[in-house]
Amino acid sequence: MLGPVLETLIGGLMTGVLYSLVALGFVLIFKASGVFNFAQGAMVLFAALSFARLSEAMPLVLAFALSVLIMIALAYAIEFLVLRRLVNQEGIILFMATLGIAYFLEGFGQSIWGSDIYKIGLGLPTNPIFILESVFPGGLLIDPAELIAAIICAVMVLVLAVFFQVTRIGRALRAVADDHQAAQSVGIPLNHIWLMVWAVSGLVALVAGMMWGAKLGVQFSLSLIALKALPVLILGGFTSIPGAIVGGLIIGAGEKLAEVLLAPVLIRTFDLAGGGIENWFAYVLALVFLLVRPQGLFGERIIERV
Amino acid sequence: MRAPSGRDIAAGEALLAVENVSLAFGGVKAISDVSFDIRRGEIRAIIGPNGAGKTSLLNVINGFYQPQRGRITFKGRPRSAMRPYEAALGGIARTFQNVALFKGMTALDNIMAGRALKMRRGFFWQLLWIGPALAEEIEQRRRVEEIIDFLKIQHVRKIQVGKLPYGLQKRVELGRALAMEPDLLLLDEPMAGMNLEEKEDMSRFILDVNAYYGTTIALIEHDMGVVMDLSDRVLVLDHGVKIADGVPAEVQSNQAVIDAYLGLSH
Amino acid sequence: MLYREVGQFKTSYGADQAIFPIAQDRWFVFALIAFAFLAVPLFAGQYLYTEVLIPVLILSIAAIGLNILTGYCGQLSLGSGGFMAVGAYAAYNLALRLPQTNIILVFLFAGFMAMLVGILFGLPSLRIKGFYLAVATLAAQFFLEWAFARVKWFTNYAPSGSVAVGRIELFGITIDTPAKIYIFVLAMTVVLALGAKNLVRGRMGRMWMAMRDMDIAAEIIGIRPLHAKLSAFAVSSFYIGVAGALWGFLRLGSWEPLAFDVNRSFQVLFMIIIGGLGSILGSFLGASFIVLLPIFLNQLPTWLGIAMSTATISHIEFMLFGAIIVLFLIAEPHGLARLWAIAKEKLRLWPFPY
Amino acid sequence: MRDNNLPANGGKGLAARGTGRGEGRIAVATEAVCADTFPKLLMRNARLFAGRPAYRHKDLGIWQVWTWAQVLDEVRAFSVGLQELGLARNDKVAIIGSNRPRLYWAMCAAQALGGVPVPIYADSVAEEMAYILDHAEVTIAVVEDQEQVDKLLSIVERLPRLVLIVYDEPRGLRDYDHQRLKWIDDVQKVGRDRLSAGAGRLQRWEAAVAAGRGEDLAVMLYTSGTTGRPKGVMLTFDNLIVSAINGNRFDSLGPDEEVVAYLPLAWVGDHVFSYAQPFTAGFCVNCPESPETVSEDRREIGTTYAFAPPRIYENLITLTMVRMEDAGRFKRHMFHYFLAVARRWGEKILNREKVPLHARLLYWFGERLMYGPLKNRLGVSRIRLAYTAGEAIGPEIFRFWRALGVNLKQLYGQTEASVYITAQPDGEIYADTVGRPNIGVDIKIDDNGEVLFKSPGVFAGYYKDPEKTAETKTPDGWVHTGDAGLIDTKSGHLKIIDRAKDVGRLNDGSLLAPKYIENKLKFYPNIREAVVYGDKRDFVCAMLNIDLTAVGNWAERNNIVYGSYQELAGHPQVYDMLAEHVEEVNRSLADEGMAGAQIRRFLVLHKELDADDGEITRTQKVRRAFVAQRYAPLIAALYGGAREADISTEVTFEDGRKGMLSARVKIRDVQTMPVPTMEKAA
Repeated sequence: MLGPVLETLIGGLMTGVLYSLVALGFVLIFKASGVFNFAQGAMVLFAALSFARLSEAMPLVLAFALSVLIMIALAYAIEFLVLRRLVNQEGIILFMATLGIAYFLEGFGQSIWGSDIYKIGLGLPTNPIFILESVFPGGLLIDPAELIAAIICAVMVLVLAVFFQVTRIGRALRAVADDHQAAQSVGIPLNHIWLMVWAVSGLVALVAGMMWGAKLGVQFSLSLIALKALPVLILGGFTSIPGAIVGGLIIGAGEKLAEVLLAPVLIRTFDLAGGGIENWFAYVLALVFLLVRPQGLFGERIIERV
Repeated sequence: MRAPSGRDIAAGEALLAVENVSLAFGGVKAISDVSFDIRRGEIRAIIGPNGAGKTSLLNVINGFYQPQRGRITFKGRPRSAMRPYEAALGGIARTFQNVALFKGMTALDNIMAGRALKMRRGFFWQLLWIGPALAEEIEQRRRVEEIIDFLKIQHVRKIQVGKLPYGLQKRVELGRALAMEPDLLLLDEPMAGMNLEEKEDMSRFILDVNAYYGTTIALIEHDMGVVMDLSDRVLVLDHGVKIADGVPAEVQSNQAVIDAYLGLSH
Repeated sequence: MLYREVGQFKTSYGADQAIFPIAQDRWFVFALIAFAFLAVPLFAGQYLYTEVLIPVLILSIAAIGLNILTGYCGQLSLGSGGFMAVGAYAAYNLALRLPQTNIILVFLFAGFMAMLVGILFGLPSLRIKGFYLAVATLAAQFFLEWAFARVKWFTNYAPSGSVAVGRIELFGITIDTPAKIYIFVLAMTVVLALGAKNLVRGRMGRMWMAMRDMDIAAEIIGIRPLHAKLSAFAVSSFYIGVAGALWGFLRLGSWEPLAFDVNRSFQVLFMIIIGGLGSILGSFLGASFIVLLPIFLNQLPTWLGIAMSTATISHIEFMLFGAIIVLFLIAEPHGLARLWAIAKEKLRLWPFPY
Repeated sequence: MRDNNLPANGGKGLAARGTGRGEGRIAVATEAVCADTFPKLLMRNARLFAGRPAYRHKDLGIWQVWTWAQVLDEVRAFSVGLQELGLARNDKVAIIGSNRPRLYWAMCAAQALGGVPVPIYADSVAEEMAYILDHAEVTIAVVEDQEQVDKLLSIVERLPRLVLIVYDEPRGLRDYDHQRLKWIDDVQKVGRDRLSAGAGRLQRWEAAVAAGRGEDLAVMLYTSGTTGRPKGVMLTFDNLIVSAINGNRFDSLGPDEEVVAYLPLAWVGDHVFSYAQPFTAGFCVNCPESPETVSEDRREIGTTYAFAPPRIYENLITLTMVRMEDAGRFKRHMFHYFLAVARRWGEKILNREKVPLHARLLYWFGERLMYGPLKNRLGVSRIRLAYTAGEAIGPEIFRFWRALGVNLKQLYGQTEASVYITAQPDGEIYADTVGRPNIGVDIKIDDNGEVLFKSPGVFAGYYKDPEKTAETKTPDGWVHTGDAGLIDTKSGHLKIIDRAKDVGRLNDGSLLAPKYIENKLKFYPNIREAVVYGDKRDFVCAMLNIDLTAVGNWAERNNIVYGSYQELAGHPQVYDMLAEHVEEVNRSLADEGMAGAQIRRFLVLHKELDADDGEITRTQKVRRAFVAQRYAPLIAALYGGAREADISTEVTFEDGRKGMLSARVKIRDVQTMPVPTMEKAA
């Protein structure tokens, strides 16, 4: 019993790393501009589509480089066409704007890149690895592609964390996150910062998209899967990079475990036509969590001033 | 400027008594061991330099902040922790330093909203807009119109408050507070950012509210001239500590107050 | 310039607080309703009924519901699809298990059940705001979608997972032709819209708007957040639930949970963004816009003589929706209703500019 | 349709004679004569028009309505209450405040007991009030609110006769000493209690009403005049009621009219149009919510019969023009195009003249697209009849309104005549005449050009001033108007040129009618006020006031920055603009054969002429001599040829404080048209 559970746990954690990566994109943007970017999922889809189609025609490296350029251009377009024109609007308006952006990107991505299911071949090893064969009979199965993806993601997360802690831009970004006006008054150009974070989160989306795409194929549902980052954020707190990472792992592991452990119980109790509780488990977990600790695991407590 | 009838405030009963109240945020002390009372029918000014804890004190009185220590007695009953709407229910109304109106609504609707407490008719009557609900709307509208008349804001009644000049917004906010028919009205810098003429108008309104509706008023104000003209008694805070309390003339000549205002204290 | 208001004076508060205090507006609305009931059936064909009028009306009800919650009370919700599903399945089950129930009661029951679920999922709104609440309602959406797909009782153990409704009858008249459905839906819409208008212009509406505009100040004047927010969730979900039942019964006839997926939630949200947050009229305008745009897009290539695949059209639709949403939020965050109001104000002020 | 050439030989007999239009109206007229006082008219109206609205007051957000029957009830209670509190026959009752139903009722309540209402301008300062209250021997004052009560209390020591102050608006007065202060509600309560105590009280009151006679004194109206202390013009019931009935007949006014009462109660115009005429004709008086909302309220009600001094019509045009300047290009073009159409054809159509079909069509479109909506915005679309009076109106302004299809007519009247002297009958409208004698009025022109009249409305005399009375009223009943006029040979209408004493001659003998020139200047929206001098001088000079709204708007569009009225008034570009206006006026004077009276030099005053400083009257007439004296240094400079001059004047602020205002005012020379030698010789 413990073996399969552990296996599920490991698989879940690996998926969780991907969630973390998408959530990281959210956090970056939220920290820097207070925008809750609902389009992050669509960006993942768009990036993955770009990369998948480009890689059909050119070497992977070139495809990657081009995709990076595309994501930067996209960030620029969003900043220039949308965000700049919505400065000083309420958060909820900005949120709905990103919803619009999400729709646009989904339509746009599919019209230029096509709407079939595309494969991304990163040339990762496919032979399953078995570990801890001494402890469990038959050992634990680990998909090496997932493992590599998880490692890439983990590296990415680390790089970003360091980037924001150490570099000048990172510091500027944190200043902006603390206080827009103050940051502006000490000469930090807001527009550049925003462009910057949108570009970075575009890159994050690209990496996430490549990993997901390699695993599941690139298709429309990718943007929905990316929505899973929302409960991750709630768990981790909207402004915390470590929160995004830990939250992603908890959600990833939690929903896989729930599917394995909870679903059969539910099916038996309520006479269900199958499990599939992964679809909502993360959200409901986040919801319950919200009621207990609204600011998330690592979020800052908001004191309301009167 | 006070009405000549001369109620004897000094002998009045205390409407609200604050005893040894302390409030801190994290480690920062906002109010330390402050005691004072507000007597029924008086205009009570609370003054002090910036950061003296005046607004925090109002927030404690109307339930925004729960003091860590101390006791508050309102209308003779000691009060435990409560939410602001419970304070409203008990008869405490409030205006804010920065106008806190409902920007998307008209002046009329803002003041009507102030009568939420007085309206009881059930959901289904409202759905149908007939019978008791309609009668209630009309009755409350009449009361609100009296307030509009009182504050002379007839000409802006159906304008969205966001579009009104600042002085008028403050007046609408006062109207909304009045609509609650409070026993105790807390005004947080009702004249901040006003020109001389608007200040005079507002002073007149405050005196009229006190005289006409008999409302007890506690107000925070920076303009010493206004404070001296309006108030029956003045409470002076500095860094969360009470440094003086008394009739305007006393307070004005109090050395600690003079020092605090000149920045010499501590 | 159409408005000539000289001589329209009010001698009672009742008249002053009427829904349409200006006589010209009143006549226009009466004329429009009369036209919808009497004139439309004279010329409308099946396509107009089933593809345009009926969807617009039903989705208007849903949009009114969401507008009450989001537009009036300021609580963002992405769970409309789920609440519509609650309405649809509640109605299905009541009609299935108590076949003699009057169809009006069935729809009211649908609304009522949605209301209960709405209140349940509205509880988090007491502690959280804004996007946090959006995620909470998204939880409702995914959970409900899942529940109707998996819990067999809801679908009466239908092996395909899809449900179908039988004959719908009201006072002995079978509502089967598009024209009858249209009249029925129209009547429901008029009644519900009137009710919503009454609510939002009265005490409840002011309470909701106060909560939306400044929750702290609302509390100061004695409005209980619990009361204000949950009542908004309740009323909103009721409307959305009724809309869901109508959608299932009178638009689809048979459906799967997919009919009420998250895209339905977005669709309704887009309606109120484009139509106008905090406006009953906007709910209608938004619903019309969202229903008509795809129809228009589908026809456009034919008119222009361009061959275009349906997939392409659907992608263009996505892009257009997205672009229009952003455009509206930038140019006119209050949507079509505000444009309408501005036009009306201009007509009232004509020839003066202010 | 109607006989416009009624014999002008006045008297009650004529007023009672029907003219053959509807029986109902004759009945009303006849009965009105039986009811020869306002209280009697009220009782008649309460019978005849019981359920019809008599008064509306926008109060607490809606129009509160009283029917004639209700008004009788209110007035009766008020009246009995006043009697209980000591009002006796011939007591004078001051009425001070804005247009509120209860202040009108106070007049009637006093009249019912033989008391005489004395309305006083509500914006008078305490000093002015003290004089009138003392002179009129007022015993009771009915006032609007705390503001007026405070004013009265500040002077009450000097007024031993004033025993009671009654107020309408209780706000702020609760804590006042109520020994001789009463709220109207309380007075009425006293009245109601007495009335319900026994039927005898009602009969006694009705007997008191019945005891009133037409020849009794009805009201005393103090006219501010252009010089000296105000004089109390005594008008009898006969004066007012017969004049009002004749006026009603002249313009076929019936019980369906709607008027908005917004002019000062103390002005005879308001007294006749918002009191005497509604009482005689039975129509409804609408009182606005506050001074700021008058135009809004006017639009809501939709006045059918209006009466206003030219300034009001002028302001509405200025407002229209200023707003249209801000409109989009298309709309602006459309406006100007249709305005041109209206100017060309509108008056002709209104006068029922023959006009070509295409003009009718264009005008029809204009009505749909422009005039109709415009009139709707200005609240005048239901106007059947509008009078301008009190002063001459600029011909352009007059034509503008008529071109839009508003039946604006001119009227010439005086307090001493109970308003009506002459008026323009429908279909005989000219911009430069004031019409024919009203029903019952005779006029003649004196040798020195002064207009004299005789009518049923001729006042009884100036209160306590037989000397002045004799000066004004000849033994055979003719009254000097003090205005110079002539009968226009073409139309047979009276034409007023100026105040008789103001008409002067330049040193070269050219005739100078200053007001005529001033009105020409004031037609320009940029010019708010103008004062012209030249009598016994070598040439004509003008002092102007700019209109802050119009010029301010212009300045904004032209990026001209200014900090104050004074700065804007002295701006060189403003001077340039005004110089153009003055030259245009000169050109038109030359065209009209008054080339000798062209303006050679002008200046723009550094402050607005103000009633508080005594420079204009409360009815907005310029006190020319006073202004000349006050600004003597400027006039000296104008005639002395200086380029600029210093002036320092005392001003009164709104709260009554006084201060000094000094400025250096520039003077501009203007081009004049050559004076034809022929003209000079003549």
